[in-house]
Amino acid sequence: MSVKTHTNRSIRGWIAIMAAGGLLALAGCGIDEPSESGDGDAGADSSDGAEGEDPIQIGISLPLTGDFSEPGKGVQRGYEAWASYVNENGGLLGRDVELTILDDQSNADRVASDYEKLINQDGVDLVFGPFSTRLVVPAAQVAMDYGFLFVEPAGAAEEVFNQGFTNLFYAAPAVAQDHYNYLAEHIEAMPEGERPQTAAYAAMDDPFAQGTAYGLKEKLEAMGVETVADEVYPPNTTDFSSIAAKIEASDADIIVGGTQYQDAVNLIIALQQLGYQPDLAAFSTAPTNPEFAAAIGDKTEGILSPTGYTPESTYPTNAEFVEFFNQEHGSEPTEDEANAWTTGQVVAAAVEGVGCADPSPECQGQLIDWLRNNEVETVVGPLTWDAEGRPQGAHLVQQYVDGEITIVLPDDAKEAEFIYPKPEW
Amino acid sequence: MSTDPQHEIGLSVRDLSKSFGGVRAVVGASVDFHHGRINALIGPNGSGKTTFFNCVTGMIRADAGTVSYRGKDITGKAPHRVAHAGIGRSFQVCRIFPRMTVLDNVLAGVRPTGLATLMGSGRRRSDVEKARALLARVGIDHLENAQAADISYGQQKLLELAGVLMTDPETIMLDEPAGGVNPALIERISTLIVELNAEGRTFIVVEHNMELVMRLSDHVIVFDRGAQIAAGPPSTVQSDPAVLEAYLGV
Amino acid sequence: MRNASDTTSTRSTDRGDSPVVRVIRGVQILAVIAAAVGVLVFPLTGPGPFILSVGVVILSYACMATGWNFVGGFTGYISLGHAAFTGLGGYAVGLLILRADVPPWVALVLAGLIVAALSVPIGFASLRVRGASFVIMSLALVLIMLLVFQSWSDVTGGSNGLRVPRPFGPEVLRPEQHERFYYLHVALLVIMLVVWWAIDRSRFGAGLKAIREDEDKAQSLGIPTFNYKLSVYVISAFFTALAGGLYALWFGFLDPIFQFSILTGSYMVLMSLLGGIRSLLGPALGAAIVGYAIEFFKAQYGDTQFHLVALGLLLGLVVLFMPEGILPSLGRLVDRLRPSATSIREESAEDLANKNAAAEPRAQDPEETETVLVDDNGRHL
Amino acid sequence: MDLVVQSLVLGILLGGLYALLAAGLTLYFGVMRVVMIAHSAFLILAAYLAWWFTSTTGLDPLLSLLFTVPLFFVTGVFVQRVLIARLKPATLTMMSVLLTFAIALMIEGMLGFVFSGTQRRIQLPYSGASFEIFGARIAVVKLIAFALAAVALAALYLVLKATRFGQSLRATIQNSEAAALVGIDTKKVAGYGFGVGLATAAVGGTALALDATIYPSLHWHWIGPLMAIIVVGGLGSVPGAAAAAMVLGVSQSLLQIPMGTTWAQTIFYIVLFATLVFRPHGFFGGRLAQRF
Repeated sequence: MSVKTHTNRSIRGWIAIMAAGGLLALAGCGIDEPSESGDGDAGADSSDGAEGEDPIQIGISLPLTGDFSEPGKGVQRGYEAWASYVNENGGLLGRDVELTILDDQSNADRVASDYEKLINQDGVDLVFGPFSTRLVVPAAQVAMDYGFLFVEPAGAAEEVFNQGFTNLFYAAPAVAQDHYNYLAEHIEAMPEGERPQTAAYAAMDDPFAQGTAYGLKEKLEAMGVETVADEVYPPNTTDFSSIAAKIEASDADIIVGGTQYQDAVNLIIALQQLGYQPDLAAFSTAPTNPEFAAAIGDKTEGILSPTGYTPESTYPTNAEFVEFFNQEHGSEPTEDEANAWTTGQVVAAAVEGVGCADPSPECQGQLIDWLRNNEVETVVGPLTWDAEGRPQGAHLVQQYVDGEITIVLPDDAKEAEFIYPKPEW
Repeated sequence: MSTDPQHEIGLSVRDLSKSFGGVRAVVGASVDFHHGRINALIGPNGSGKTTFFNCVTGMIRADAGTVSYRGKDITGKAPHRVAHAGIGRSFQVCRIFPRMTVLDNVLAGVRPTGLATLMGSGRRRSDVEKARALLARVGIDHLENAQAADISYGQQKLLELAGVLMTDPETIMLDEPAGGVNPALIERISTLIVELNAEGRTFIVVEHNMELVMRLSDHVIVFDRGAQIAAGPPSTVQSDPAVLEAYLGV
Repeated sequence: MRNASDTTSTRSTDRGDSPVVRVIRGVQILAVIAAAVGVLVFPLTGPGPFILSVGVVILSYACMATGWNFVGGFTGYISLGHAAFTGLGGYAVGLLILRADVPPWVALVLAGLIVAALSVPIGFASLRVRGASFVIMSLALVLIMLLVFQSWSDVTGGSNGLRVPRPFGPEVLRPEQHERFYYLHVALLVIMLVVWWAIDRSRFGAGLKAIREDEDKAQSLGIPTFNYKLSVYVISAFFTALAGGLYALWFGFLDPIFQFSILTGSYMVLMSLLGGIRSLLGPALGAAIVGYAIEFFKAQYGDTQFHLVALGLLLGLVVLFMPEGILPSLGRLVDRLRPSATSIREESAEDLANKNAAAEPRAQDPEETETVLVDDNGRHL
Repeated sequence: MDLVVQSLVLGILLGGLYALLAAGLTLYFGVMRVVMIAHSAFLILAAYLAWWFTSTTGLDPLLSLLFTVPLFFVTGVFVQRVLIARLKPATLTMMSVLLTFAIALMIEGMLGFVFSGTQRRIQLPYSGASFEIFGARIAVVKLIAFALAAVALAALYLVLKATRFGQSLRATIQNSEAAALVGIDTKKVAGYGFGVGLATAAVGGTALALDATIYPSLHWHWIGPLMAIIVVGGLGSVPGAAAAAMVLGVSQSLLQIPMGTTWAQTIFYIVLFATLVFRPHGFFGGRLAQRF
């Protein structure tokens, strides 16, 4: 009878759901778990105060899964390397540092909730920033509401700085639109006849990626380089053939890509497929990736990229960083890792300068004030900030020369001569 | 085409056509149904009766042709407009609201008269009383709180009829009222049809049970290949050579 | 009141309350009262700003799911794209405040109305089709909104996002803000529940439920199904937009990829289905469970993609084994305990046997019956 | 002018892949009235398997078809027989959407779990190679992908038209009750139909992997256009879906010239809405589309 099957079904259903529910109930207090360890409210060194001092708790949320997970993991490696370096070298204010890293799943709602949790539930003493512009703004809001200093390694777009955040500092040499400053100066200095006449731009619809390409576009247009193609594509684009076709058809002298990683690879391959040969090809981020050369079939010669960091740089602390990172990971640090390390250095400098590391508004306020007024020596060079947190430096420009990515601009830092026009790919 | 002159025409269909892809289900059918009588629509399997039904009641949009009811054009009107015009219908495979109670099934046929009644209670006392009376009439009032899905198929057929009656239709179109039910229930349904007809309701019945058709109906329309091939009183139609040919394929 | 089309009240009055029934009803009422008191008192128990913010998120889920359930529950049209309405609501609030200087609370109500107006043509297009096509339309709606809001950056801020100003002054600190928004969400939820309840018991609701059960049949009974569907769709869009707008005011930042996310829309479906789409409190209960589960899965499997697998698994289990949801399934379990309920069916079977000699198998294959009867015809003629 | 020809060619190449994938979706819908949201998730799964195959063995990704196609066929039969068949017929369409949606989430999650969120791309020695024809440049990988899709579509067509199984399948699609009456085991046929549909995802995934980056959440990117295609094509009509795929693929490609990438994508949804408003049964659909 049908009645019977109905009830049977519903009983079976209940068993299935109960089983799933059991999973939940099993470790029922999953959410609040960390609260036990970080009970100490308002950052007072409460629990085992007798011998020595508690480690300094630093809270971080990073996109370890989801769309931003790749760079997110790089930033994680940088943070962790910095923490173990500090702990091996006597700690901060004589205290060890301890990182609490949460995964925000590349989701803005989660990143805000994570900082909410780190500050209130886990009672961290300091916070470091997350990755990606899209996540920095909501995170910075939470930090500001609780009066926390917010130094971040990855929010380079202009939009981060014009939101009125008073607690935010970007721990890298330059904001996105200034990444190509040296290149723009170099092109401007070219003799009239050699200068490129037309330019094509392709940028991912992402504040950072667009920022880099349009920063250069503005400067090139000002010096009379005509824009003949300007393509913006959504972050999930995988088929670049049509964009490449438009760029190829425009026959622009130079191509500037506001890219992250895979989009640059795809775009370059699509351009190669169409036989487009520009005199100059500049892409943000991607070319510095160690896998880049293989990904585009080793036809890298002459490709340009701005970078905020190079392992070869001669800034005082850099040699130590590269050596330490090499020991830990067996490879040289990349820009993401260096920016994370820089974030650590910046906050550490403020903490040492002020002499406090606790969540009280007084201490955090002092830290913020200290950074406003001081220069910090980092692996990406000495950093200072304007009132909105923009760093006041510039990015180096690298180029693939003889199959190696080397610094070609500015002149006083260059390791090889700038190649123009670029060889065929 | 023989029409009984002493009877007023209720539902009148002219040149109705409908095809699905390449299949022509109804081909220029022109049919008149007598008002106040029990009309039967018969025909071999696949002769387009159900499609004809669906076109008339607006469930399917016809390709061509006109439908009028008591002088009013209802061609291409949406099913609820056809219902408002006074035509209620049942379905070939009986359709009820399975996860509602028997009583709620009948109450679903109550027509709100304005915004106030629209947001008013779905169980107004007078409606509930009327619904219970209808359930009693078809003989399933003892089941009013059962889920419709849980009652037997025969009971569902009765419930469907009660639901249609709740809308107070002048004309009731039944698609195989005796299909898939046992002889005792067929008996009950045919008694109900006769009683309701006596109260002034017109019936248009698609039915395969010839014994029932001949016993029940006043006027029989025979369909074949999507059009009417004969019409008239049961006795006349029964001996029509065209009908025999259509059914027996001779 | 728990189960939309259950007729608990008449059943009991007609049959006389058995003690079991009375106990069950008492437990039900107590449970609802306890839950309501629990929700209201929760912020006063000093949960701390983080747990309170989780509370706001869960209430926001409850609002969205309940808003979704105006369409899903009454008409059975499963929309995977209601995130379009939360997103539109959020953006409408943000843009009204930023670009037109409308006071925040006025902007919220206006946003609801604007989205409701927008939902008329959207509903007009998507409600013309049923079943699968409707679901496809709803998915397409989110995707198209994502594209539009991402590309139309002059107005929407595009991928840079849009910061929504605080409705409260700077003197209202973040924890207090959480508390205020907690109660605002409670208020919105209560309003939605009252409206849902009012529709549920009305003739309008009866018509909608008839549509859910069998749309053709409902229409043949004279119910103007399209108008009914469109009306409730607009109501649903209105409330869903209010939920999205309120969340935007709290959260303060809008980004197209998070606002117009297919995942958000599917969470609404999961919550409602889990709790029971035919129940008043089902979606809210589902939101509480799923909201908790999301936090739990993240805490447990945070840095892997496993939380997606868990969500998928949960949804799959619910669809396969409990498509009616928790509350109706509970209701069925209760029915089994209730002696009077079983007796209805036994009685009916007996009755039928007495009156009609024998009951035949239900729901036969239409084609089969027809074919069999053709032979009969031949013989009869 | 050059650009138009170029875009036209690119559009046709893209349309081929769309057509193959839409054919698979149409099969599911035909045999079971199921809208398979997980189709594109399986597509990405197949692409990952091709990538994984190539990066571990160093062999050409096309060889991965030898095991992905049978694997997907069996999986398809399994999904239909064990999962979809459990759903109640009354709510099958809606619930199957949710069920396959859940499957899609699980696949995405598992891909992220196993292969991480890193974007992957197969590195082929000939990935940048191309040749010129009629003033348009055609990339070798794109042509291979198109050929793969075309061969698979042709094979599918032959199976449907010329084999006994194809006959039963078409009969089931036309009218499953009638098919059952003439002695076709419709349950079995539905299972196999699902298997064949999923096998198209295996072929499509491999074709996709040749010339695109893949990452776990990529399937969302494909769902929208594919859904638009099958609605416009009239749910249930394989040639209709293929034709709609071609038309939309080419229009998308051509519209990118004046409108840019993002706005060109909206073409799918605009056409989808327009179709539903003005022609709810699609442009190529037969009677199948009637009820939906």
